[in-house]
Amino acid sequence: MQPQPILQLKEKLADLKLGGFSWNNRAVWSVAALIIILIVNRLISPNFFSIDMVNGRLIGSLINILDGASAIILLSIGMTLVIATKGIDLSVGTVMAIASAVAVMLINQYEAGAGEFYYMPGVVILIAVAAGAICGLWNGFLVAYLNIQPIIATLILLISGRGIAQMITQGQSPTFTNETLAFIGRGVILGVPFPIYLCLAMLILVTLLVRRSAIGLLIESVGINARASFYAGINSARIKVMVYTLSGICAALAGLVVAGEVKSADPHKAGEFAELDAILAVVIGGTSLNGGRFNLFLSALGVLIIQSLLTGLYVSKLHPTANLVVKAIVVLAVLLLQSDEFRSFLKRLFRRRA
Amino acid sequence: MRNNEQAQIPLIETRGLTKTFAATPALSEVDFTLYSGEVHALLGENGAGKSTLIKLLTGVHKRDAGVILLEGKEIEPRSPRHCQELGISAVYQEINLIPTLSVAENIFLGRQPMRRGLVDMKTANRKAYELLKAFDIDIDVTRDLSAYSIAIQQIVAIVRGVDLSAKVLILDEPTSSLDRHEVETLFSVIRSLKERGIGILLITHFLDQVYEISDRITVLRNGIKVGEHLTSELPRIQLISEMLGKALTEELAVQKSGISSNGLDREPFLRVHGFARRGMMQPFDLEVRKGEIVGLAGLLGSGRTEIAHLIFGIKHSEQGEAYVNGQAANLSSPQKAVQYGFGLCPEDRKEDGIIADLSVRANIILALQAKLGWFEHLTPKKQEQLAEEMISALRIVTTDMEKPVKELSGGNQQKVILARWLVSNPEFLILDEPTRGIDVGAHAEIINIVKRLAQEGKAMLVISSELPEIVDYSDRVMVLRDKQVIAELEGDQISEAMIMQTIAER
Amino acid sequence: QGGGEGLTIGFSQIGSESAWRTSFTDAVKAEAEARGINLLFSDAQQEQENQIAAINAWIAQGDVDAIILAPVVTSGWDVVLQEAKDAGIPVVIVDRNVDADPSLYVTRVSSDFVHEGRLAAAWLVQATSGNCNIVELYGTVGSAAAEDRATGFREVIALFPGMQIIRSETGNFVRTEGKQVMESFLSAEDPANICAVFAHNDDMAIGAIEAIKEAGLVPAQDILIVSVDAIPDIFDSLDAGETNATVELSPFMGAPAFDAVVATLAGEELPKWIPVAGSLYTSRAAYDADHQ
Amino acid sequence: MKSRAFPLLMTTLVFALLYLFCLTQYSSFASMRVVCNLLRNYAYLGIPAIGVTFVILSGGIDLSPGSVIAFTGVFCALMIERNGMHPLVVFAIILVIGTLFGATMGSIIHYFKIPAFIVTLAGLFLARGGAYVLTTDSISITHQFYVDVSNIVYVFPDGGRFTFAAGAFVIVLLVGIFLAHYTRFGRNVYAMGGNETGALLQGVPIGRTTITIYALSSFLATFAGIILSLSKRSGDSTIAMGAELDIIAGVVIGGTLLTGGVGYVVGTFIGILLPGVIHTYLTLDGSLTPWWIKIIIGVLLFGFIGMQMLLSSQFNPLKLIRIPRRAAA
Ligand SMILES: Nc1ncnc2c1ncn2[C@@H]1O[C@H](COP(=O)(O)OP(=O)(O)OP(=O)(O)O)[C@@H](O)[C@H]1O
Ligand SMILES: Nc1ncnc2c1ncn2[C@@H]1O[C@H](COP(=O)(O)OP(=O)(O)OP(=O)(O)O)[C@@H](O)[C@H]1O
Ligand SMILES: [Mg+2]
Ligand SMILES: [Mg+2]
Repeated sequence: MQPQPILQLKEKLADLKLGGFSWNNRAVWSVAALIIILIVNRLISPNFFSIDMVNGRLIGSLINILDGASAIILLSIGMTLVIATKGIDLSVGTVMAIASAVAVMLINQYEAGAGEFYYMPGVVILIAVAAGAICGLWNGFLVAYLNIQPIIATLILLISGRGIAQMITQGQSPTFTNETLAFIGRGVILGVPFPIYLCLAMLILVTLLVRRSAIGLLIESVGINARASFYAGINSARIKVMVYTLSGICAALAGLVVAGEVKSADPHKAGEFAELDAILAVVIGGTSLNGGRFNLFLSALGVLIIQSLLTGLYVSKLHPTANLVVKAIVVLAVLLLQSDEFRSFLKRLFRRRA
Repeated sequence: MRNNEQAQIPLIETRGLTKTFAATPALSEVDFTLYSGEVHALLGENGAGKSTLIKLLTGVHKRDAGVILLEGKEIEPRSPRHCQELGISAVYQEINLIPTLSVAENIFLGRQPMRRGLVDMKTANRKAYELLKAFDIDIDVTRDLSAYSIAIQQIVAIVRGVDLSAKVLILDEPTSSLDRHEVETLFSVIRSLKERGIGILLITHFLDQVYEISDRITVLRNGIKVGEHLTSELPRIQLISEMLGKALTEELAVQKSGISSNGLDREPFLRVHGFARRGMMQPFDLEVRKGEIVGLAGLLGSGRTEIAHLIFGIKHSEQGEAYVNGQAANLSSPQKAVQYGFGLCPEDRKEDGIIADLSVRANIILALQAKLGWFEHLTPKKQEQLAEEMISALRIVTTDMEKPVKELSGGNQQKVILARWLVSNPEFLILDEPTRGIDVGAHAEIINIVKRLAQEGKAMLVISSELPEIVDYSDRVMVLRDKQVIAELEGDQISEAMIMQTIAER
Repeated sequence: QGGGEGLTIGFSQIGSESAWRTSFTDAVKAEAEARGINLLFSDAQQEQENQIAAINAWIAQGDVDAIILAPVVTSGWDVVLQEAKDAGIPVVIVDRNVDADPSLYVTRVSSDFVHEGRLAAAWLVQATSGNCNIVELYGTVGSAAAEDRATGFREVIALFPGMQIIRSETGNFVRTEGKQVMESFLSAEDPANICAVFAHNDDMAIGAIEAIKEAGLVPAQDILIVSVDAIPDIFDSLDAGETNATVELSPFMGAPAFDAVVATLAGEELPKWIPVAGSLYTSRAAYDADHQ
Repeated sequence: MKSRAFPLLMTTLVFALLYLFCLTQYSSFASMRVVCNLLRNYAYLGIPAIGVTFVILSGGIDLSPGSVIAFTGVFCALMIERNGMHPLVVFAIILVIGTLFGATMGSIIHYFKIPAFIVTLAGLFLARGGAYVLTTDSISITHQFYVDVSNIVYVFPDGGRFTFAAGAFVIVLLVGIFLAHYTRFGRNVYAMGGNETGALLQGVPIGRTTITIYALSSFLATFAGIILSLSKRSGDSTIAMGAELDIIAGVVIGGTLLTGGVGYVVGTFIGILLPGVIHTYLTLDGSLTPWWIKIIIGVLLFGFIGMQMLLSSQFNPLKLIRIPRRAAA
């Protein structure tokens, strides 16, 4: 490892202040971790960085990483805000399954010739997103008004939501052919897959929403000290309901992306364990599970780190049984790299050696 | 006796003690000595570095440079635990106990009495009860600490510290929430510890108390030691100018101006009738006019904070009605109270006041922003401007406004909360112990601000354990006892003696 | 039809992790209904411990006549099967294998994952004359279906030096992951170098087909595709000429299982294994012909 | 009565009500058979849950127990069956490995200030992945010692089987209660969870306690892995998948606050058994489709927590009433 260029990079990045988006120490080390992983991937697979144009579509590992990360990035947006309020949302994976099940069941009615307006593709997408919003609203209600601990409140939906999704499709994994709905997951604009645009749009939109309004500040305030926020006249319940609802909406979009990708809804496995990756990414992105300061772009960076690692595993010739061990080691290494305490520990170690 | 002390090896000695936080030099090259059997007062403005010195002594922070000697031997304080083992116990400025443990467990944390290898809570409870009894506090020690008021918590912390002290007892603003009676009890305890040869390091902003109890004084300013004196040889005026680095000017001195009797004929801004809550507060009536300062006086636990909470909607009143400007008002939550133009500076600034990880700027504009709602966003520029104004108006000591508020000294945190409410431009301000932990200079400033606000036509409700303060600025004083308003004093009736007498009457 | 009317039978199912398993559950339920059997259904959500708990609960309540168990893993059944036996409740194993002492259960009605892997490999050997670079879409690591299919497949190709697995990565039996893994294979490897895909289930194969199409290649021609399960969707792909072959994993194990229960309650001796036919199909017509 | 114990009392009460309801539906709930089944079948969750209770009380979290259980099972099976070692030796080795594993996680959490959630998530990946790497085979253990131990059982007159696993669960529970309430370590754990800075300033050895807590948690998870391997006489890398959520849910349902500092070890006992009772009920009912089973488990969980809230002081009905009022405004 050569700390020199990274430190310089750090100084350069520190100069950049992109509207509320300040590069802290952590961000620099996250970028460093991503770059290292990408370089390792390049060493494993010589054409890792190559990108080709096939049938008007860019093809290559880097595009695969972005495309593959999109669902989790969407989840991480909502998850970041939830975690910033000192909450957690375990139900995002099942909300993905519910939204995709709703969308596919409705769109198949449309394909079968049903003429009512609520079977129109555009409306179907809205309904699916609304389903996600309702799930989020429910979580928010349990957390904010019934005072149920977030992990348990969302665990309820984690368990029963899977059942609801399965009930909607009657246990089947229905496929569909509608191209409008499929576009969300596999459309291409200017060679780039549509989910990447969707992620960017959501990242920017939500960042604007929270930073150009007071919402971001109020979220952080509630997350850091709910009592003092209450004393300052903040309606923390409403803030919480909002973030869980937004998380539900993001999860629904992620569900549509996943469904569109393979033109089918899988109520059994869609989004399974996705909540863990989303949480992991948020934490790698520097948002504390104890609530407080957050940065959506850094969370997305966290997702890219995880996805690059996964893609690296895909292109490596390692047997899949080793995947988890590699993942554990890399995740730990990334976190240690970000830890000030660990770096000064290393420094002391080297000084003693020298 | 004094010569005796000089000849002795100091109990604690520091040489060249230095500490810098990020870019803030908090302490530079401080030499300090504490002898056994003395009470040594450490004085200085808010942010002078007093708490930092203590945290270096007890191993909470690592010092950058300097040596610490205990009884002539160099020590390396690793952690508060390590220091306790060395015989140094400390009561820190912010009550740093465990709210979810019982009172007794807090007192005996880490040194619980054991019986046959088991923690013996029965004995712990009995002993804790007795220790508190010595302070005239008769409470259920098996209840959670958080069930009790900040004052009780402070006494619990002191009791723990006193019981732990083997050689050195450090008290960082122990009396900030205590009323006169508790302070006297504490001082008698300190005197007996002194006789046992224990060295006591005391930090306080109450100069009366300094002269009452201390033997020697060390003054810090901006992290530098500016003086060390025998208390008996240091005139008060000189002490103040040493602390502030300038003479206490007229402007800063508390104006003994006669209170404007102007308010009394005006329409009441707030009228509360029959508010009450079971187990918390007996029914009470309250009127506050614009431009009027109403003081709440009473002993610890008499229900002053409860009144503030009921009016501000933190606790829901179970009965009665409220009128703001003559209109029926719903005061069921702080959000609503804020919309009516209320503001509250809570007594527990750490739990109820500051948002520790947010910047000074964010903390200052928070209440205004909450009042404006989600989408009426204060632009960064506007925020900076407001924060700037407040920082200079209240003389908040901070390197810059983006510093997390938790890194400010205790007194400056208190000012930030006051600033938060001033920025929101309230019509009615409730201040619960607003001068807690505030230095002499700032103390006067805050009292002047209170008065100025009243003159600007704001309605004020002020709670303070310092009677002279209450007497000084109040137009009316409500006296409480046992969760009940027992008297209302006006005009000439307002005097310390009268208040004390009212409280004592049975 | 079939018999068993009035019996109460507990059915401990692995879970509901796929559409295939739902069909399986539905088939068993439909069969029970048709026969007038009172079926107690228990969903173990992929946990062996839940299955053991369910069997224990049935033994404790004491009013089931027999138990049908679709075991989530192969080992660790001796103790609970012994308890069922002591309680006089016969147990029929379905779907997967157990390695318990055969005297502890009546019989097992199951397909054979290893055999499925072998069938897929055999077809591929034939189609490529024993020369092929294969990429493998592995199922969930550790699951019996994935491990055994991998084993069977390797057993066969090991006999042909021209056949080798050049890449193997898990897609967790899921379409999207199958697609993502295939995308990575295609960018890491020269596509011309990939001769065939062996997917541990049809869902991953369908995902892989998408990836192949996106990469501008023609599935089933440029790259051969063989997978396991025979779910309805894969036949659509076969019709469209986008995949080559699938190995059937029959969800119709209910009838033989109930037959076994009825027979054993009538005192008959049964063979310890009643295999459920699974064969390889390259067209819908062939499949339909077999399932009249 | 101490007010702190009130939520626990309510949890117990609601649990008792639920159990009574089950009893009216199925006679076997009145027998020791069901009681013993609950104890022995959920021992593998209950034992690590006691350890996780300490972790959560201290304000941390541990996601790794499920994987540690699986790793332990696979390790035992491999060492005994393929390497021919004696079970007791293997147990000693794996307990040391497990404890060190936990101590390492605790050290990383403490010294490098990395959030426990993530460190133990990495622990989850590592232990599960380690099990896969050891072997993905499902291995039966035939060693005579295993057969002997799995036959240790007290049979109640009505056929209830109180096995060694049930016994281990009860013993660990009692030791857990003792540790939590009657040792300085236990009180330090509560103090840390209540206010970590405060605990530090009052002289609680934060580092040592943190490391001990995670070591204890992993030790108990390893112990549970041994118990599970003994009671099934097998090792498999896929078992106890997702157990971490069952365990955390059990701890929290039992009244322990995830923010730390508040809770009871006994509560965890109830929290772990609650899903067991629900599953038993649904198994005996047996008429539901898989999706209805999931939905109903969720609904019952919600009902249980709702009742708990309603009956204990944590619930503030005023907050609820305010919603319509706001809507009207
Ligand atoms: N953890 C910290 N990080 C950064 N700066 C700090 C930290 N703690 C204290 N400081 C800074 O060090 C200086 C001295 O603070 P200290 O708390 O010692 O003041 P003090 O004399 O105790 O004041 P007060 O009377 O208000 O309590 C202040 O400027 C403060 O902002
Ligand atoms: N001397 C005491 N003995 C027993 N209990 C007390 C005593 N003082 C206070 N308490 C307890 O503390 C609780 C909170 O008191 P609270 O702080 O609200 O009163 P207060 O009038 O605002 O006093 P202060 O503002 O000085 O703390 C009371 O409900 C009471 O139970
Ligand atoms: Mg201080
Ligand atoms: Mg008070």
